[in-house]
Amino acid sequence: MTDAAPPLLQVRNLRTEFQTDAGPIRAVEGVSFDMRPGETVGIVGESGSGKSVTALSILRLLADNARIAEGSISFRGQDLATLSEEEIRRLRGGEISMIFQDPLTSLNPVLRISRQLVEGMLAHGRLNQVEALKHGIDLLARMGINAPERAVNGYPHEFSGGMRQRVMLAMGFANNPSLLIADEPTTALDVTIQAQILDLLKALNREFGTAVLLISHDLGVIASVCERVLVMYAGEVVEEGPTEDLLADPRHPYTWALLNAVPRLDREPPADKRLTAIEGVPPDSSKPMAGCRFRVRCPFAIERCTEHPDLLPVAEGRRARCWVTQGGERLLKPAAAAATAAASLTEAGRPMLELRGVVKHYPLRRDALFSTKKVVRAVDGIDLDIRRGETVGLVGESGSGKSTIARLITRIQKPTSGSIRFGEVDLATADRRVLRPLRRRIQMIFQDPYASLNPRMTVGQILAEPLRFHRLVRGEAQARVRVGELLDMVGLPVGSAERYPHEFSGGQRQRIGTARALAVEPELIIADEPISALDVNIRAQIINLFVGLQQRLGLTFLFIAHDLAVVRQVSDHIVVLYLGKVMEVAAARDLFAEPLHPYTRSLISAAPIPDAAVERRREHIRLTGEPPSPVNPPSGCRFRTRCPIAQGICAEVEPPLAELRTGHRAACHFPGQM
Amino acid sequence: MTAAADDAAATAWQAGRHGRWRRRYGLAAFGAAIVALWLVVALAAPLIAPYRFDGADVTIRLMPPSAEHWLGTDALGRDVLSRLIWGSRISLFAGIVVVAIGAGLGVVVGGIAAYAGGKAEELMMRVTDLVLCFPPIILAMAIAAALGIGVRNTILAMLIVWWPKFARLARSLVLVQRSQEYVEAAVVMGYGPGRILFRHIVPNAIGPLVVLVTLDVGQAIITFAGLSFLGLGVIPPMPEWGAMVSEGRELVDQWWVATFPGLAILSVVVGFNFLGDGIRDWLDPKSRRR
Amino acid sequence: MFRYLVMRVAGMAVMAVLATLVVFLIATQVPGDPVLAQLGDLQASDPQMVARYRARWGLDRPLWEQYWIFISGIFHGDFGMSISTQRPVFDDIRQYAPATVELATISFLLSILVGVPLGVLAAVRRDSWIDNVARFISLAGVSSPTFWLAFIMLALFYGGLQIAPGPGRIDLAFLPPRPVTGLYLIDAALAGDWPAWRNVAAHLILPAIVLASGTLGLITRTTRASMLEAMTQDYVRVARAKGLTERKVVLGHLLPNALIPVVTLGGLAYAVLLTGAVMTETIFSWPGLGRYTFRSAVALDFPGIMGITLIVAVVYLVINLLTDLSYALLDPRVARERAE
Amino acid sequence: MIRKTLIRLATGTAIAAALALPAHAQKKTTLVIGLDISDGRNYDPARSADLTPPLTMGAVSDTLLTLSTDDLVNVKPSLATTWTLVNNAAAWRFQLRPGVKFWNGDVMTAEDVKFSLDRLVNVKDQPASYAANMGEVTIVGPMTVEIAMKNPKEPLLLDLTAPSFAIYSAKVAKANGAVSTPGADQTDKATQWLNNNSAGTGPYYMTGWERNVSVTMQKNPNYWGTPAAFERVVVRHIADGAAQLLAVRRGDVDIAMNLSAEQLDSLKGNADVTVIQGGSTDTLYFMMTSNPDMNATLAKKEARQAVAAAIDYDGLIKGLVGGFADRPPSFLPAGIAGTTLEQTKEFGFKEDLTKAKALLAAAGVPNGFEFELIYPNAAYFSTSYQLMTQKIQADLARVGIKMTLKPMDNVNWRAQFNGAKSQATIAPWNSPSPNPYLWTGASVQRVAKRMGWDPSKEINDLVSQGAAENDVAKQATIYKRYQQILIENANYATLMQPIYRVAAHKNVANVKLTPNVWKMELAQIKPAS
Repeated sequence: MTDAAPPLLQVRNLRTEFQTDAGPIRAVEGVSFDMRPGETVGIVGESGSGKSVTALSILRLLADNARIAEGSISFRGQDLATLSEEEIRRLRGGEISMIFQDPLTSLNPVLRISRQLVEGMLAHGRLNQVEALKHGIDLLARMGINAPERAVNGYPHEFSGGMRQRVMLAMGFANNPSLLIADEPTTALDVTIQAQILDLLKALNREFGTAVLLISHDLGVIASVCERVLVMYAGEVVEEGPTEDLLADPRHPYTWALLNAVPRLDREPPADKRLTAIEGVPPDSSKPMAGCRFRVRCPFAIERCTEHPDLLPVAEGRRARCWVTQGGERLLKPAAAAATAAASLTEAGRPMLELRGVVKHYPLRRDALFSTKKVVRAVDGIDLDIRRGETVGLVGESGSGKSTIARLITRIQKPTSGSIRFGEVDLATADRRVLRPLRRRIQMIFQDPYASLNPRMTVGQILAEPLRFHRLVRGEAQARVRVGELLDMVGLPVGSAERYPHEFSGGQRQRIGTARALAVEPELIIADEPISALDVNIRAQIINLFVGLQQRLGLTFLFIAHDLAVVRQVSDHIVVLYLGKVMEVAAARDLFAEPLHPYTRSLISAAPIPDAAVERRREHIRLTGEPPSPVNPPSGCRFRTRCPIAQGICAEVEPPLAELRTGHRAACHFPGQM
Repeated sequence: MTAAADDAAATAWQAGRHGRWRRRYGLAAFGAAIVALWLVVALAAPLIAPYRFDGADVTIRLMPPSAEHWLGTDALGRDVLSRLIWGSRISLFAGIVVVAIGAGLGVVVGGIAAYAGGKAEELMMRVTDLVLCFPPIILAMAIAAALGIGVRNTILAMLIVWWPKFARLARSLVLVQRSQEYVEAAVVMGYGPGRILFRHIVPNAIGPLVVLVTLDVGQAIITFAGLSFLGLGVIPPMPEWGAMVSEGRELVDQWWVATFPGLAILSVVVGFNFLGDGIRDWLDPKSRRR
Repeated sequence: MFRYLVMRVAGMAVMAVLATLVVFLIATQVPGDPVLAQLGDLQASDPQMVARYRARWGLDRPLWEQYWIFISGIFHGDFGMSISTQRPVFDDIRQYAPATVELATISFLLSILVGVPLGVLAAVRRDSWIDNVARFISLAGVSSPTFWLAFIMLALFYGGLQIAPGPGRIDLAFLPPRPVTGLYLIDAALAGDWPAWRNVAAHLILPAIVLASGTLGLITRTTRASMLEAMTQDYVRVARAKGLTERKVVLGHLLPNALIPVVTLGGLAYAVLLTGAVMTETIFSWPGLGRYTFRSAVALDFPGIMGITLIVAVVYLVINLLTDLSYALLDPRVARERAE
Repeated sequence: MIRKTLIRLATGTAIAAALALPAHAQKKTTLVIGLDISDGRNYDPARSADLTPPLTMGAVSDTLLTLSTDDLVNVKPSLATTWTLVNNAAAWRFQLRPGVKFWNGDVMTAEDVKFSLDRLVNVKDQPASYAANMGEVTIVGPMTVEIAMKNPKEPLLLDLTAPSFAIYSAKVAKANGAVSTPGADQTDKATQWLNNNSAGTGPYYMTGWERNVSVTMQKNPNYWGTPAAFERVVVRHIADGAAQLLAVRRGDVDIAMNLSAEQLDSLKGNADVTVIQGGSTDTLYFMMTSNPDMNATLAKKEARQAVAAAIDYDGLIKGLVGGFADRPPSFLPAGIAGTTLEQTKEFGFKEDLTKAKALLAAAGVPNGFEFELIYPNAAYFSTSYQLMTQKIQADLARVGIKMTLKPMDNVNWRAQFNGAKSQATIAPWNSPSPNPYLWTGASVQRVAKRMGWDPSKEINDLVSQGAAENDVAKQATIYKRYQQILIENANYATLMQPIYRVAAHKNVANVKLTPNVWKMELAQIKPAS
């Protein structure tokens, strides 16, 4: 860390604005930072914090209605903000390249990989067609794509998300850039694939000496890659410092809140299952506010916070935009979990819900009369018990069948075979008449807070409709009272009833969805990835809401998520799914104490932890390859194709889900041997 | 995070630019004004038409536009302006009725088919396929010719041709909505299919439909006028714009006979197009960019 | 893929036959008598003459038999005799089709060659004058009734300014080229008769513009919209981030994607142009299928109507199929779905 | 005779002109006629019953007898030079013109006459109806034929002037599939050939017909009369009147045949184009039913008379067809069998609203009544049924009669009209030849039936007497009485007898129209000097 090395990139006082109907929005305001050659820098923040706009501003790839209003972006001494279109074009994909969040949409679907790979090289005129193709193939090989000679002739849709992100990386490195900007490069990927890509990114950084600017909302991702991190909030950098120091000892309350809102895999969750959440949402960037922008949500706010703080040094190599820590103060760890946490409410005896051999196959549309009928084996024989009062966590990557299970239990879809016993009724075969009274008792909270509420109904109507439909209230007045109660229960003002869903933020909508589920006083709530679309702080708020409701109302939860840490935080029991099958079932504590299935171990290992020190120390198991297609699952053990310890038998005999410890089952021929 | 990604860019990008917004709405208002004007003209025809639309006075036939006859007179000496004013009734009526009933029928059939799925859906798709494998104007022409001349018969013929596209649209709209989570939420609540379809899906699917309906009124007016032009639309002496163009199409020197009814069609169709685009923008902020 | 094609073609055949059945049922339920319309006043009152005429077209047979005769004729390439023209329907269609094909093809090319670039330019230079021109053209195109536009064009450019040739396919001063394809442009070129070729081309301009007006508007509009849609896609930003020139971004990345919906529309538009030229043909005295269809329809000429129906349905279905196939060419995702 | 004289005169002038201007490089050799020929389904004399083919058929072939433009009563010699009644006045014997050659050079004989006429009868297509009175055709000598009459009391000679009775080469026709013997309706295959060729003796011969495109003719080098003035004749199909107008203005066509009154008026003052007019035997009728089941009020004679008295005939003719039509008193056109326009003034219908109201009162409906009129949705003459019926509708409204209109396609209209299912209609009439019986017979028989009218014995007798009467003056008296009875019954009100007008470019001269079915004397037209 010699200051002598001239900075590669020097951003000074950057302000980027958007013209909108509602007037200009300052998406980025006064951002300044430096990057040295070969350095890895992370920018972390929630949606709307301005982190992506900052990244886009560097290459001037902003939308038509956005402009860099102020500041300079100096790259090797050139101010990018004032370059001509042609000059900046030559830099793009040359000295500076960029990869984006969604590898599914970032590749042009109608062009061959070869063309997309080569055109960037040709545009910079360093190579001819033949050389470029050869270089491209080499790059693909370097990025870990098998048979790159064949792959270049393919189309994007023939590749999985992880593979496409590797292709994107190959494109990014095509011209040996000195700076790679990666905007949420792993957000759309499964955790095991994310780990692969992050490893690749690190390796590339080392190998080519390319500086990496990594944009992410996930402190864990940043922690595993970056040397230095910038935390952004409401368009401003609020804290900056070496990753390790910053994560260990945040000096801005917002960083502090971010860190504490995330459940950590390396720590036992508190008994009350609660997370430290700060209330509220980030300010509306179209209405600039005076003073510290985090003030209203800040648990540490002091009087001086009505003055706008500058980003000032707080320690060696660290700066923070906060009056509280200005004198070098540290922010306290949150109070330890209250000891009042109720013990598990789980009842002994027969489970409330029993899935036995549940199968769901989706037929694929036949394209010819005589072609064989193909099916997607979304759920392929699953047993699952849920006891009254407990929370069962269902975890798995995309394609594992976890959402399908939710839709089978709620009978949005009918299982192909198997039984789903609820009370005395088999939901799998029940007809509509039988189901109807049961509907009230099983409710669901959906993943997408934008799609799960009818946009044409007011919140009041959304909540009152089930009340009336199930005759839970008499008359308008009673309905209104009950709607008020429900809103209060999920922490929304009573006035919300008159408003439409689009007037609410994502977290608030998820509260509305929760209130709707609660309206009919259900016993079991299926929550299908209820927080995956939300920002970190909001996630914590919603998890706390669920936990509180469960304890107050004695609810039973089936909590579905792809994030192990979150599942661990809330669940009593955890079920690990892979490709339509259960891999492992155990009490949450046991599962993490001794994961028996290699897949479980890999999952735990792949999830990044927002603590650079821990990240460095802990063991990393990297799964190779991608999950196979559920149309054509592997024989024997489904995991064997990616399993580091697979043997011959795994391809022949499907391992049963055996109880290996008390209450701890795993489907593996070699449990615990990894 | 995924849905809300991309920071402020997403919202800001979608919001578009200020000037465009105002201009777009200006056009919509202009369209609405044209349509409203014609609607008023149609409703108030008896009050504002300076002369009768029927009768015949061959002594003043084919007079060019003048102070007495602003748009001249036709081959029977009838005032073109008055016939234009009265003709708006038929044109607007036919256009609106065809689209309204066609869309209503299409929505019911398409909506139910999409929601019911299976055999019912298959049957509907095949029937619409069958109708759609004819060019609309030719099929309407054949049916209208078969049914006989008259406004009612021509509207009926157009309806037969018209409903399938709405059925298809309604079907696809319902299919899109059906996989939305709020519909799944309604299923989980135990609501019946009728309630889900009409209380939840239809209100959400209605937007694009309203747009298409508005844009389509213009096309229906053109088609009806076309059939009238071919002699299938109205029974004389009732004036209709297409028939009026037809009456004047041989009269190159008496250009006013054919030109003004054509301009009337043009203006009302432009009006509906602007209005439809305006409604689209209003319903779907994303399309403001387009 | 092959299997898919076979299935599609079989399905098409069934649809086409069903279409003729529908038309047959409609046409036979009408009160008019096609034979009486063909006979003079004197002859129409002669029961023997009427009976002879009815027998000549098999109209004295039961409905199902009439339909069966038609269907079995088709398999022998015989579309029956037209009642109103009194000659084989197939000959009629063969005579009228080239005129329509020529006009429709020129209109189609006009729509595509003007509409697509215009739409692209309008999208790329949004809110510029070219965007306004594109919008004006598409609005005027979809809003003007063809029959009226034809009248205005003819009155203005032929009658008034006298800069365009009049109705018909070729000037009276020229002999139509020796028929090889029936398409005058090609026939004249084959014959090397360039003055005639120029004349034929000049004759095509007005009707082609009139006929193309609607589709041109639609294609411009669709291209513009799908270009704007494509512009919002991530891969466009990626392409820019690679340092591609704007020209390469537009032509190499945006256009291939934006053309996909245009191809669907284009296919449909061509089908509409081929079959929907009634009004244009009427006003421009264009001896094409549209007018033949109209005359057959109003004369209740069953064999004519059904022959036309069959042809039209087949054209529609074939164009649909071709559209789908070219769709697969343009969009590799579709191709794979089919191939699997 | 007059015709031939004219031809000679015309040709003479043409030759003189050609001689006078030897340097005139672009001597006009092609005559182009703009005409809507979409109605033509074939050009076979034994099969064609359409309106426009006679123009061509008349130019490419001759008949035994013909008519001049101004005399529709007395036949003139053509291929036959003399004709006499033989066999107890039951047959006509014709002496053929010697030395007449078909265009291919073969000499015409009695053989060809018999073949052509036999084929007309035995093909049994529509024109066979025109030969209803033609009996056996017998070859008496190489240049002499006899034609028997089925009913000697009915006339035959006038029928023979129609183009259906054209004489063509038996040899050529047979070579191309023609059959003249009984059973020809099944075995004859010559139509296809005759559609594109001709085998006649006319001034031109046919070289092709492309449906809805054109008919082409070439000069007959072996014509027996004055040779044709053009090398080529092209009948161009131009459906649209407006297009024809523009084409004739520009000289693209020499003669435009289908112009509306307005279009013709627009040619006033145009030095390049002249408008030529000529009478016709076509008529247009307004018909009302006597059948009380169809319309109880209309079934009353007074009601029908009231309608007839309320129509503004002059307005119709002056207003809608530019005054280019006459109005005969009743069913017979002026010029046929002594019918004159003076008779209309004398005893025909007149517009008289007072009388109409009185008649309505007499019919028991002083405030008017309602009836429905059907009409085909088509053009007529220079106007359309649609316009005329709307005009009449407005006329009748003046006396409180409400006439509702029911437009329909020609197909439906025919079915309704022929099936006696109309209360009232407006219908055109034209005859293949000026034989008065073609009108009178129909008026009391099939047309009367359609209007639910049961004619009295008196009028039936008058029709028979008229047909048998050979004395022109006596015949005229009979027919006058016949027309008066028709008028009294008021089932038919003749609206007009069109005077056709065509526009001719100054390129051509001597354009003449004729009331005969061939409409225009094509052979007489010559290039302008």
